Amino acid sequence: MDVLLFFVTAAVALVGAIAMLVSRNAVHSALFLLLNFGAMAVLYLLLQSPFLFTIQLTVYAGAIMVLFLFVVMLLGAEQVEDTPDRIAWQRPLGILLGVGLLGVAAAASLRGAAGQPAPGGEAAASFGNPAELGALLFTRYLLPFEITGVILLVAVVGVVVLNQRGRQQAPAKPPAGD
Amino acid sequence: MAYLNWLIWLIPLLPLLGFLLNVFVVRRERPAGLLASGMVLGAFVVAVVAVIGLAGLPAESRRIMSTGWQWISTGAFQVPFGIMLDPLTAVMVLLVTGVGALIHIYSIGYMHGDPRVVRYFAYLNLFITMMLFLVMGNNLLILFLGWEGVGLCSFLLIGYWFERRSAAEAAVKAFVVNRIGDAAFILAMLAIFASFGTLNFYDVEIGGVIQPGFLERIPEILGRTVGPSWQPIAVATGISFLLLIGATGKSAQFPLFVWLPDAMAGPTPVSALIHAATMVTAGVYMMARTESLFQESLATQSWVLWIGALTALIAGTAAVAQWDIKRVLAYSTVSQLGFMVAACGMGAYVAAIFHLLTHGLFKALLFLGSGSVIHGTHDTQDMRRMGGLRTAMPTTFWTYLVGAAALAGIVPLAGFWSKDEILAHALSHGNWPQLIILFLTSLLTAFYMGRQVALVFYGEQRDHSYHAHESGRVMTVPLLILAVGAALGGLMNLPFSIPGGHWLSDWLNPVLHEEPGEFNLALALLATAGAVGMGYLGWWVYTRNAARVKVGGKDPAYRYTGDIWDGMEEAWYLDAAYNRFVVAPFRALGGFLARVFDPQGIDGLVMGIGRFFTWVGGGVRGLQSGYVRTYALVFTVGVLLVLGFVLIFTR
Amino acid sequence: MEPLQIPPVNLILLAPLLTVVGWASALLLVDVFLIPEGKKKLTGYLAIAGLLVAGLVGLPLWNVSGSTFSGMLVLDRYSLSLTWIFVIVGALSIAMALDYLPRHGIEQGEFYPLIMFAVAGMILLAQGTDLIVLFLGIEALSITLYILTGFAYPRLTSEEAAMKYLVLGAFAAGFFVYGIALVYGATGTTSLAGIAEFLGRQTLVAEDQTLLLAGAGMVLIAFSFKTALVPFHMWTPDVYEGSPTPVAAFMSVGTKGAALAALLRVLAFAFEGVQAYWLPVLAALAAITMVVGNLGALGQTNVKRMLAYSSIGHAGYILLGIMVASERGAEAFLFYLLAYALTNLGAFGVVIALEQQGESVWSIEDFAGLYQRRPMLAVAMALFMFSLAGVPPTAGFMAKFFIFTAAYEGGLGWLALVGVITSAIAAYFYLRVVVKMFMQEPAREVQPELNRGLNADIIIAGVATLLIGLVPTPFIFLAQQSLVALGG
Amino acid sequence: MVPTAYYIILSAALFTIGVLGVLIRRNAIVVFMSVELMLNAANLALVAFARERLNVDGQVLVFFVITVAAAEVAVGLALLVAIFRTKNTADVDEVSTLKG
Amino acid sequence: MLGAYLPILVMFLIAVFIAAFVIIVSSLLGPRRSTVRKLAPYESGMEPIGPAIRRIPVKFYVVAMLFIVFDIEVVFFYPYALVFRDLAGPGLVAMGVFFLVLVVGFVYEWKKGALKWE
Repeated sequence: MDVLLFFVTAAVALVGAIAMLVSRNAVHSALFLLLNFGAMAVLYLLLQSPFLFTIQLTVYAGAIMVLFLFVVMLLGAEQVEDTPDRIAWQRPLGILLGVGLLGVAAAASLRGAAGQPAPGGEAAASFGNPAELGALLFTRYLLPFEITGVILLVAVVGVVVLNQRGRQQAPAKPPAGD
Repeated sequence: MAYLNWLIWLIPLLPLLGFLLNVFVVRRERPAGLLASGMVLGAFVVAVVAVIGLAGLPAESRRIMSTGWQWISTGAFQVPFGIMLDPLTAVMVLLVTGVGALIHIYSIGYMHGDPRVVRYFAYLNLFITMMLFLVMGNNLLILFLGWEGVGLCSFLLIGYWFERRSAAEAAVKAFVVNRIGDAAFILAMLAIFASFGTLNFYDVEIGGVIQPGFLERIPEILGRTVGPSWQPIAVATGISFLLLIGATGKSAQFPLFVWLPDAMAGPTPVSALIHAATMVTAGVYMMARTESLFQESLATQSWVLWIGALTALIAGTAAVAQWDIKRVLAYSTVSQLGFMVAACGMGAYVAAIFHLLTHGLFKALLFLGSGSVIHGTHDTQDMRRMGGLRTAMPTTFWTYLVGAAALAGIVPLAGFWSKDEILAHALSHGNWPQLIILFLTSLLTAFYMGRQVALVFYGEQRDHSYHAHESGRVMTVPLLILAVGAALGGLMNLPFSIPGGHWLSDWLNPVLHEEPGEFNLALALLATAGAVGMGYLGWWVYTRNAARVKVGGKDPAYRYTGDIWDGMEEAWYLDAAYNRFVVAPFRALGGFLARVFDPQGIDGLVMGIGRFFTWVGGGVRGLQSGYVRTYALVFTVGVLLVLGFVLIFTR
Repeated sequence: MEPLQIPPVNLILLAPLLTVVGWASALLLVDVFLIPEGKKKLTGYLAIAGLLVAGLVGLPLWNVSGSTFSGMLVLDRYSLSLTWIFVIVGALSIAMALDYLPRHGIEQGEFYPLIMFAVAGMILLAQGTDLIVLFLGIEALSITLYILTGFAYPRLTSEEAAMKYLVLGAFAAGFFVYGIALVYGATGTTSLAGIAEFLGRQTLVAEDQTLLLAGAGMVLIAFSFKTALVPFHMWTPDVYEGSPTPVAAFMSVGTKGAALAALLRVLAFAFEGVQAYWLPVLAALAAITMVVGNLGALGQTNVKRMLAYSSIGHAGYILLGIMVASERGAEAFLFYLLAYALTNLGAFGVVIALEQQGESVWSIEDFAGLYQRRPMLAVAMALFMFSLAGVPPTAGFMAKFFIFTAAYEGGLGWLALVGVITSAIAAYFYLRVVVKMFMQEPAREVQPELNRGLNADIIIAGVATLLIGLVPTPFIFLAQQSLVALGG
Repeated sequence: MVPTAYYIILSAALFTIGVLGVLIRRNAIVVFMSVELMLNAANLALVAFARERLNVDGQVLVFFVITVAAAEVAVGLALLVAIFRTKNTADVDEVSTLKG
Repeated sequence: MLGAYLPILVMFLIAVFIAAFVIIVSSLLGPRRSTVRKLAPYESGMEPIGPAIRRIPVKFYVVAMLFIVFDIEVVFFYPYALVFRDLAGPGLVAMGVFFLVLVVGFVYEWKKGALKWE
């Protein structure tokens, strides 16, 4: 049952990812990525991480991807790749490297994980429940938690700084030196 | 003699003060020249006082070490910022400050009216400072400080007239060639530190703690080897060979001498000071200072000997065929440096230093004399356009004659004694091939000096586009002083067993351990006869054939020697060979692979290599296409390599 | 469920960090509420004050050491010295920016708190002892730098630079996370001490080893990106050229230093047991970095790019100290970092002085004849160039000599050889600037601007460059002392 | 139970696809998406290892990674919008004036 | 253990099914006669003016992106809600610090006018 479910969701995830990669339309890419994230969420569930399942759906699927779609559609940046590729050699070389990377990564992880027993038997029912996660988050991982707050603060400042200035001071002169 | 401990600091610091004032305060020509000359003269006076004080000490304790502060202090790595005065340093300091002061004074006249003259004197002062650090440092690091410093000043001064393209090119060439030597020198320092744990020359006592000096610990490395087991290299050989490469660059030895003749693009007083009397002798000084290291490696010593002898011969022949009055002297300098290096290779360090000192005097004289000629003929350097100047500039002529005779080795002038000592050593050590080479070279020396004197001062003036005149007092007085030095300098180390005869040998004995060369009367007579004969021959050929010398024409000797003359004129095509065998392939490679070439490239070995590197750099930057995807691609290549390595490695 | 205990938190140990973060947050609000438009320099001064206070707060902690937050953060002398270096770098960069921003019409008060946040990220990298903390530190630093890089609106190159930096930075972050995942998979922990303990056990299964090494490799790659080691360096020249010059100065020394500092801790503590594996990798990276960085700088006519390539080359030299991973190496690393930071900040200061409003040329021609126009400025720049080239008696020479001897003694003689040769080549392009300044007539009219902040920066950097070169002993002593009680 | 290796291979594949997206796609937004995919792939590996070791730490790490990713996306898109407003393109190849 | 999430799965399936059903059925059953008027964008009866894709004022993006950031911050409150009793006082402090940083960002953007809709 589990294995079957795994293969189905894995297939969905892979298909979503590959479709994201090859879609010429950015909106389609975003939707396929959404599919991929959904499949990932299910995999988290399979791995006994219900909390991450929720987060994946709310944050990634619910917020980040929506933002992506929003930006793509409002900017009208669906199809920027209609112009001919200026560095055409990049694509075959990139694919070659990708294959190489996949080979290396798969070899490493296979060799690394092959000898492992199947996921550690039966876990306690409480494994991975949100409370346990929360407990860890506020004890052992308290410092990273607080740092995260600072990172988010910086992000807020960044968004405001990068997009507010046009309003206060219109560019006085055309960009120089380009 | 406690006062010496602080007194010797004044020697380098006075010119440094002059430099700083000239950079930051002085803005006008006259005070700049007076200040610069005054500071160097002051340093000379201090040096004299200090050396007299040093001479008052018993011979075995004639080494004043003075530490300013602990420069580096980290665990085992201790380097004091210290200078010293010992007999070897003393003679070098006297030469540098003495000749330096005269050249500063001379420059006041020579550089008069130059728009950037304040800067000129600042550079000159900085040069003197650095040269003094070079010879006074009590450890390799200070020596290196001076080494780099003089290189820098030389670079700035060669390119001083940067409006002239040749000057800028020559400066770059000198710089790049010297980098090769400098890199070897740094490696030698690393190796010395790794082998001995110190860079001090001698034991230094600082705060009651004695820091060891590597020159007194040579036996520690005897028998030690480095490198692969099938081809081990003795540590002593490795270190001394690296030092030799360093000296080869700085002292313009084969195969790195190509920069020195071009360096004549600088103002003539600079050529006299830096490229004849002082800086180029730094390599010889350094080898003499570390003689005990060199003495432990027979392999290196024979390299030193051969390099010196070959350089002497090649440069000597090249000097014969030059038309430019300064290039003759430049090749002659290379040749004489070859004598000194060869002497080092024979273990005759005192002879090397002796020749260094006398050469410093008479070569400075010759350069300043040629400067006076150039000055008096309105920037004429081609000897074909000169002739008959002895009546127009008598002082210059007579002093030049003294210098030329000294260089040619005419008894009893300075050059005779020092050169003869080197030859005598070659004879008594049984270095026959080198003896023959050096003897031939000394004959050539006499010949080309005779040729030069004839071309410049005898016959008729061949070009009347200028009105020759004698230079002013400020220039001729230094000439006269140097002429006296060139005439009497040999008295320092006469090969006779009279009281004070071996003065220099005795004086240097605490530092350089060498028996005075055996005076060989037959050799001396032969050499003198040869010098006189060849000098006369040179003079005779070119006064007799003066009418055949045409502006822009071939040399009269061309008739007899044919193409060989061309070879000599081009210094045996070494530059051309570099061009063909090193530069051209590099350039072909570069040209083949790079579409666009820097259009304002410069010919020559170094520029070719430089261009090759620039081309590689161009490749580096070509990949920098501006496309972020390409950057990610390169990144991924790196990832693959790293991970691939891990995978293969852990198989 | 038993009551949860939050591990004891020793705030003393993160006093400098807290000061920087707290001050920056407060300053952010002070800036928007209290400081009127046009007086934003005040924010800058306050930021400098904050950084200095953070440095002072660190002073009494010299003899304190310990770890807190469940061993995720340590305070030791090593991190404290680095904190000081970063604080100085931050303060000097702000000093340079004080005049730069208004002159180029891009002054916004946020600039200064952002620099402070970046400094906080760097301090975190120096103090962190857990891979996740290091990751967050790098990201805090990076995100701040993306913003700062794109600060020079409306200059398009600035936005371009930020874009490139962000894409590649996020790319590298992906590798970092994957590396952490693999290391976690192999060892079950992300704490450096935990990894070290895992490696210390005799029974290291081959499979775990592969996972661990692949993970370590990826973490190394991420650090290499931040440090700009070849071939992960490609962003550097473009980003430095595009970003506002004070930010480029800040990045060239700060980011690099922080990433290397963290790398040293990671390699020397967590992965000490597998040194045999990472040493050759790092050696190859160092060698190629030295070569490519210095060759890339040859022939550059854009001084900013030249300095960017030179910073790549210098990263290669610094790496030598890290690879030796001995006390001598770490000492040489700290010393080199200090010397390089001050020198490079000074050099960038001169570049800023010559940078004309509304231009993005940074041509070496602007240096032509500088000696005639501004002798002091020219002499200072010459000093910085000599220091970067490693000419005695400057700080750069001492630093190079240290690092090369450390490498030689540490059995990396061939790398020292590469270093000597490449620095011999490097002298060529550093000296070109000197040639321009002293041996050429001015090519075009450039009005150097020297204001208070810039003046202070150049003077401090110049004096320090000379001082460290002439009297390096106290600094070396400090570096030595920093390695006492280095915690993992 | 599904062996961990399966998850790891899946995650490696997804990671590679993400890398490829950065290498061959020109649309900056898609490039950002690809980076998100890389991070997600790493997350999957973390969770899988956490399950294997019965050690929740891995899941907590994912938490932080998601946060950082979100912050990065926010800044990245802000930058993208800014560039789009001045240059009217989202093609990363168009943003290539700095080079050499 | 997955059993607990079965309802969610069912709900998902139902949602997907309904969405798919509606689209498929309407495309199957609905008549397809395109007219100019039908192909024009629906603007509540107004005549469409200009292209559909226009420059959107930047504040849309700003708000959207700020939303992401705060969304994340809220996510951290879930686990806190589950354990805040066990954490007691120190936990409150920890969360308080986090919240304070968050508030700084909020106040900042408010004052900057990023939330103002003119």
